[in-house]
Amino acid sequence: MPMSYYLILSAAMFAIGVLGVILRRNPLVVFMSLELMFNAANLVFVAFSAYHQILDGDLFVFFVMTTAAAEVAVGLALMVAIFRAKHTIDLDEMSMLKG
Amino acid sequence: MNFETVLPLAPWVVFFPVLGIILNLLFGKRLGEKGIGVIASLAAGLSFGVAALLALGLTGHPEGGTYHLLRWLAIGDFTADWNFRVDTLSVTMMLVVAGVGTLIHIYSIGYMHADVRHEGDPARFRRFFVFLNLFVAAMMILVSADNFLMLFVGWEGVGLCSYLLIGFWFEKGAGGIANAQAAKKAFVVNRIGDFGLLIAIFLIFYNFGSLDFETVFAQAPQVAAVLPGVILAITLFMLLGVTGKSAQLPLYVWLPDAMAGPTPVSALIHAATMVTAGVYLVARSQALYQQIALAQDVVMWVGAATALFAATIALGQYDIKKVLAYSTISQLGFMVTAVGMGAAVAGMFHLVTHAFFKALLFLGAGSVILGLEHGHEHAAAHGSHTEEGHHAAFDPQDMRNMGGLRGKMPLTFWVYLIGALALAGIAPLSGFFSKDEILADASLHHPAVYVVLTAAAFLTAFYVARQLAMVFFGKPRSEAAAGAVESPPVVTVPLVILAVLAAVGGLLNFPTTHWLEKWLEHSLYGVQPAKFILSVALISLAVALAGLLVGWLIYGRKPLADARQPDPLARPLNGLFLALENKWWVDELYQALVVRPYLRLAQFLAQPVDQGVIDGLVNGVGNLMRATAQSWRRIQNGYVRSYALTILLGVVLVITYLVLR
Amino acid sequence: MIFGLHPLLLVTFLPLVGFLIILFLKAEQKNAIRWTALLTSLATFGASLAMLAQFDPARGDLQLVYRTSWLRVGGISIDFYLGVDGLSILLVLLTTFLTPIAILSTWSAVEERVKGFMAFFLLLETGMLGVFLALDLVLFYIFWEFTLVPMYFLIGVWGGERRVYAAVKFFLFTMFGSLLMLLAILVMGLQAGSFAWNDLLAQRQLFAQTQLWLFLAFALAFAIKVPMFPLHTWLPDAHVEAPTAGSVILAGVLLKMGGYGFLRFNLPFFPEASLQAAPYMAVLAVIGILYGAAVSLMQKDVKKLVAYSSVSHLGFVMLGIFAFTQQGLAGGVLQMINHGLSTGALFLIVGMLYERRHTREMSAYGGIWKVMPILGALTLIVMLSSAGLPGLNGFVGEFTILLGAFGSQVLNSPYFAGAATIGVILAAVYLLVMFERVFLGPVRVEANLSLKDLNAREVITLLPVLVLIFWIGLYPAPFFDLINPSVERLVALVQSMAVLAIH
Amino acid sequence: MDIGVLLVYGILGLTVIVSAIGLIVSRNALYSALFLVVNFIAVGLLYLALGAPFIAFAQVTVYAGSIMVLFIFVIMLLGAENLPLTEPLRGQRALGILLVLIFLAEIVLYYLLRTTPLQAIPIIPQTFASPAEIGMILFNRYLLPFEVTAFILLAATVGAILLSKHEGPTRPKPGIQKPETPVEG
Repeated sequence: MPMSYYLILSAAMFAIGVLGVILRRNPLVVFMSLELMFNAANLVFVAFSAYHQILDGDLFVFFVMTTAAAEVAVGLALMVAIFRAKHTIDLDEMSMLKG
Repeated sequence: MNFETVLPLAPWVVFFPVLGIILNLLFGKRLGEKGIGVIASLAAGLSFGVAALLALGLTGHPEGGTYHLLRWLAIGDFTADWNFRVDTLSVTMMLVVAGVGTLIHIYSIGYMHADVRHEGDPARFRRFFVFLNLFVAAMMILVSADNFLMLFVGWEGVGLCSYLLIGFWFEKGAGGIANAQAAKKAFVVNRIGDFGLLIAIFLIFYNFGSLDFETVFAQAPQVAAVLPGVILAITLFMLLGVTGKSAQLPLYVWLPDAMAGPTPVSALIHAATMVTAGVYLVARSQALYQQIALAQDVVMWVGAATALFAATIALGQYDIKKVLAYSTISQLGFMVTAVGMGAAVAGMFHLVTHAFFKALLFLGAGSVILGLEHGHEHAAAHGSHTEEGHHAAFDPQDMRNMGGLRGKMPLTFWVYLIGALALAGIAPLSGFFSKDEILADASLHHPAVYVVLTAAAFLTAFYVARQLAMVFFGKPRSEAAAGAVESPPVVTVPLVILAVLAAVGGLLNFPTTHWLEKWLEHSLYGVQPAKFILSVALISLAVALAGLLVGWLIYGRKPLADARQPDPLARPLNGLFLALENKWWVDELYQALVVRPYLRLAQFLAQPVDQGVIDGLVNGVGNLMRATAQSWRRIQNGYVRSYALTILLGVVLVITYLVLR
Repeated sequence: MIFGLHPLLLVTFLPLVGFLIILFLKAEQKNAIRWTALLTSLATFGASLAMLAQFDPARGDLQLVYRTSWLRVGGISIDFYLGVDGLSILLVLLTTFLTPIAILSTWSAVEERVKGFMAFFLLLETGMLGVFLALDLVLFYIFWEFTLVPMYFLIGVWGGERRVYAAVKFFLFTMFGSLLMLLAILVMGLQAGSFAWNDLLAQRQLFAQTQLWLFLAFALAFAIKVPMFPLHTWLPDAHVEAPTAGSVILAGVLLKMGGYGFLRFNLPFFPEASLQAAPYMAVLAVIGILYGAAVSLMQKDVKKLVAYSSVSHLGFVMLGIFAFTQQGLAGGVLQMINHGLSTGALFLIVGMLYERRHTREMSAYGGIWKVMPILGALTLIVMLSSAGLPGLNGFVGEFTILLGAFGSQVLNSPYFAGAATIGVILAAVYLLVMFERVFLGPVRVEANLSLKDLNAREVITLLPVLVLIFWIGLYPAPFFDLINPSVERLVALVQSMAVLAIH
Repeated sequence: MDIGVLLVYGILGLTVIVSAIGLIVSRNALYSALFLVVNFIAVGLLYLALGAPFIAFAQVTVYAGSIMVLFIFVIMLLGAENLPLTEPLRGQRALGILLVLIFLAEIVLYYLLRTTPLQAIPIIPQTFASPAEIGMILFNRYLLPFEVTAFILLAATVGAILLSKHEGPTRPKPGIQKPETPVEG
């Protein structure tokens, strides 16, 4: 398979993830979109790892995954805490830190 | 007496009074009034002793000499030392200062004993003598200085003492603050004069390369030949200092107010010694003044104008000390005229005799005031009901409250009479000879000045007669005057001594012997032998007698009936007398022309300019930052998606750069 | 060497030892803290006297130099480089002299958070000494900025009502100026490859082209500190809000850092630019003299009055410096000392009054001399010293400055000095008005009737200052002996430049 | 290349894109979560094809398994709130889409203009990226990052527990007390 396919696929996935972050007001969906972006990056890592026959790319994916897991855990906990305080999870309602 | 052996004593004219200050500060509280007075008087007396020894030394060595005490300042090519100059001129001044000073110290023991109790703060007795000794020390520095800078030290030092002593009863006077304000006025007006003197000193240094008298005066002719304008500037700036210290037009205004000080102060500082410092300075600097005729003319005319102007004001005053104050200004005008004409010996002669008779007059006035205060307290203590309403308002210095004191205070009357006649210029009292010498010189070279001075002499005799009549003749116009008693011996003895001096002081430069002239010609520049002109002498005597007679006719023949009766001259002279009474409104003029504009300017600078413009600019910068931040903070709208979009924008821009690179 | 330590190191860092000891004391042990601070500062004063004993006044160059490599950044060595000469030695002594006095004045005035106060105070002392002794520009800059921090807290925590405003204004204003100076320092250091004072001096030809800009960058920082008109408005606010001891040090020492900066850096590094700028600086100085005098007359707050009088007095210093004559420069240095003494003492006096009556409004006083004769007499002397009465220290400084400025070849006009001399009159006006309003007249306010006169501690606080006031006034020769050789060198340097500039 | 293989890859790629789009357009967060599971599995299959079995399984178990369970759990907890579709931020939608398109275009451009052309991925040996091999590298060369990751996970666990813990009655925070006005003088 040509490398470029993977790269284009990854780019598309990443772009869709960005769109999700920018356009969705549900923080859960935003988190999912973030995961999408992580996945896009991971795909490139794995692809290049195979391309160059070097394992380091795979290992980076491993680290990204654990970090993403940590991020999701904290992020979701935050959501729960915020929901308790504000009784909504609309991102646009969380704008108290404005100048 | 060998001059070389006495010369090292010279600094002691300063050290003794300083020692007196230190002793009184350390032990005065324990010693009590007697001890304080003795220490202070002894300090002044020892100073006089040193001066006398120096004078004896000078008899065999009239050129004098300089005693180097300490290097004071040395920066680059500028040096100034604590050098004491001992020559006939400075020693004459020392003798006058310490001599009259000692007498006044002794007099003050009695006067202040009563005064501090009258004013209600006996603890201030010591302070008075500390200040008085300080004055003697400063005055000695002034007259014994060998360079202009040291002279300036004394010059401002005596100004300080004047300030302190005018404001001695700083919580008294009209509104409780008038004395303090008078003191401030004296200091500030003197500072204006000192400004002139400072500029003169700078000019001297840069054109002569030194401030030492010897060096400067020796070069004066050469410098004058090359740079006459510089010498003119020096002399005129110096004149500004002289008008400040010696109370000449236009800076005389502080001296009448200075009468707020205790009477011995008025006698010592504001009549006999300090105010003559200006005359001394011009006499000392004759070498500069005689280079430029214009400078001399200016000095002369300032003096003459002051002599006449102050004499007119003296006519309209009711305060016994104010009359004497204006008389002092007027007499200082005579002296300044003299030194301005180059008749420095005559000026110095008048300075000395004036010190005698004016100190006498002031101390006599003090004795009168003491008597009145005593009478007033006596009357108040014995429950006189008629005066109850005026109790606080009673002014023991107002001549309208006096009258008939001749009988109550005979000794004071007689000595006062001697002083007054000497002031009026009645032969053979001292004032006649010294004033005549000035008039004679003026008649020879400056007829216009002569006329002015003669007019002033007439007025002098006139107000002397007025004062004598109002104070001592007629019948008492207040209960205080009726109850007045003669002062104690500690007050009267110095009066008698001064009366003798005032009577015979003319011998100093008696027309045939000219002792003073021969004595001073060793240290004064360009002394010309004084001439005795009989016609001038007779005219001046006649004028004086006429003045006394006219004064007697108006005030003495028909004395004032009571304290509220207007002055006999008030009606015939009408507006003119009002002007005299109000001192030609000069104070008001200065207030309007100088003081108030400056205050307004200061207020303008303090409020709109400093707080408004300058600080406003500073705070404006701060506010600008705040406003900018205020508008930029909208960017931080709090929407996380917005921030994400911005991040994306950043990413796009970065990649754009990477693509297009 | 003192106790095996270089004297300058000892002087600079002795206060830090006290600072460390205080850190280990409990906040409640107020007296122990006070005594530690006082004894430390006295020991520092002693050390500075030992330094003076090793100083050779006949030499005009840098002495007791201590230099060791400190940092290397990008191949340029930043040295820990200390030294002293005639320009700085008196200022060092003034610092070590005033600090114990200021600490003594806080004995009963500061009751809250004594620990923090004393700790900051000793830190401040190290900072100030460092400024006067540092000869490496980076080190100098570090000390320079370092003094801001303790002072900021002294004003901001122990100050009056508007202390935060004043502290922030003080901090930002001075910071603003010094940042440009930092830029200039970096430019010079990178160009010359060294930050050491004498290296830069030796290579000052390198900056011949840019020197006007560098001069301005340095001058801005120093002029704000001095403060020169119109950069002075932080001063009244800072003074009014600062606690007494803070005001004493602020007026006594911190302002002198500005004047010292001009002498140490601007004149020798950029002589041509200095000569070029001299008339303008002199104009500002003269305006400052007259303006400060006029504005202070109108103040109702004693501290503000004294603060504006500082603007006037330091105008004299600047005039002296930019006269470029020996008299002017030496007088300028001495006048800095004089101002530190007399204005410091005035602030002490205001503090003593404030401690008793808790107001600085002059209308609340009047007739104080009657109830507090000792304070009245001492104030009189201090006031007269500030007004420049001959025989007291102020006159010696002012006279030499005016004399120097009057005949200055650089200013080339006697009108500068002439106008400045008017300031002598105006000084008498505002000081006498102050004295009259506070000390003279009748006692108008009942609360003033029961005021207690100074106690022994307060007299001891003022006495050393008074001794110096008389000493400098009557016999300033020893002080000028210390100053003169260095000033001579400086004048010679600038004059050689002036000659070059003409040809 | 074999058309069948290409077809498989095509379907996988398409699944990835479609599920991603589905994720962001579903109004219901639960649907989004399910789309995400599909996406993860499809990507995991691609990993397998790229010769990274360990990563593929990790992807399925960690992501599609545990993380998604977490997501769904939270969705259930908070209620799958349906937010209105209106866009309150002006220009957000248009600008967002525009920028994303530019971004994509730029990536492609960059790939075309600025990189050396890449070849096809070579045949991957069987032993490559075996779990054993990954383990060896992970615990040798990447030991420190591994430990750091462990620490991050621990911190995240603690943080998550703290954040989601129900706070009791609010205690006064130990803050700075207002200073008394110091005596000045």
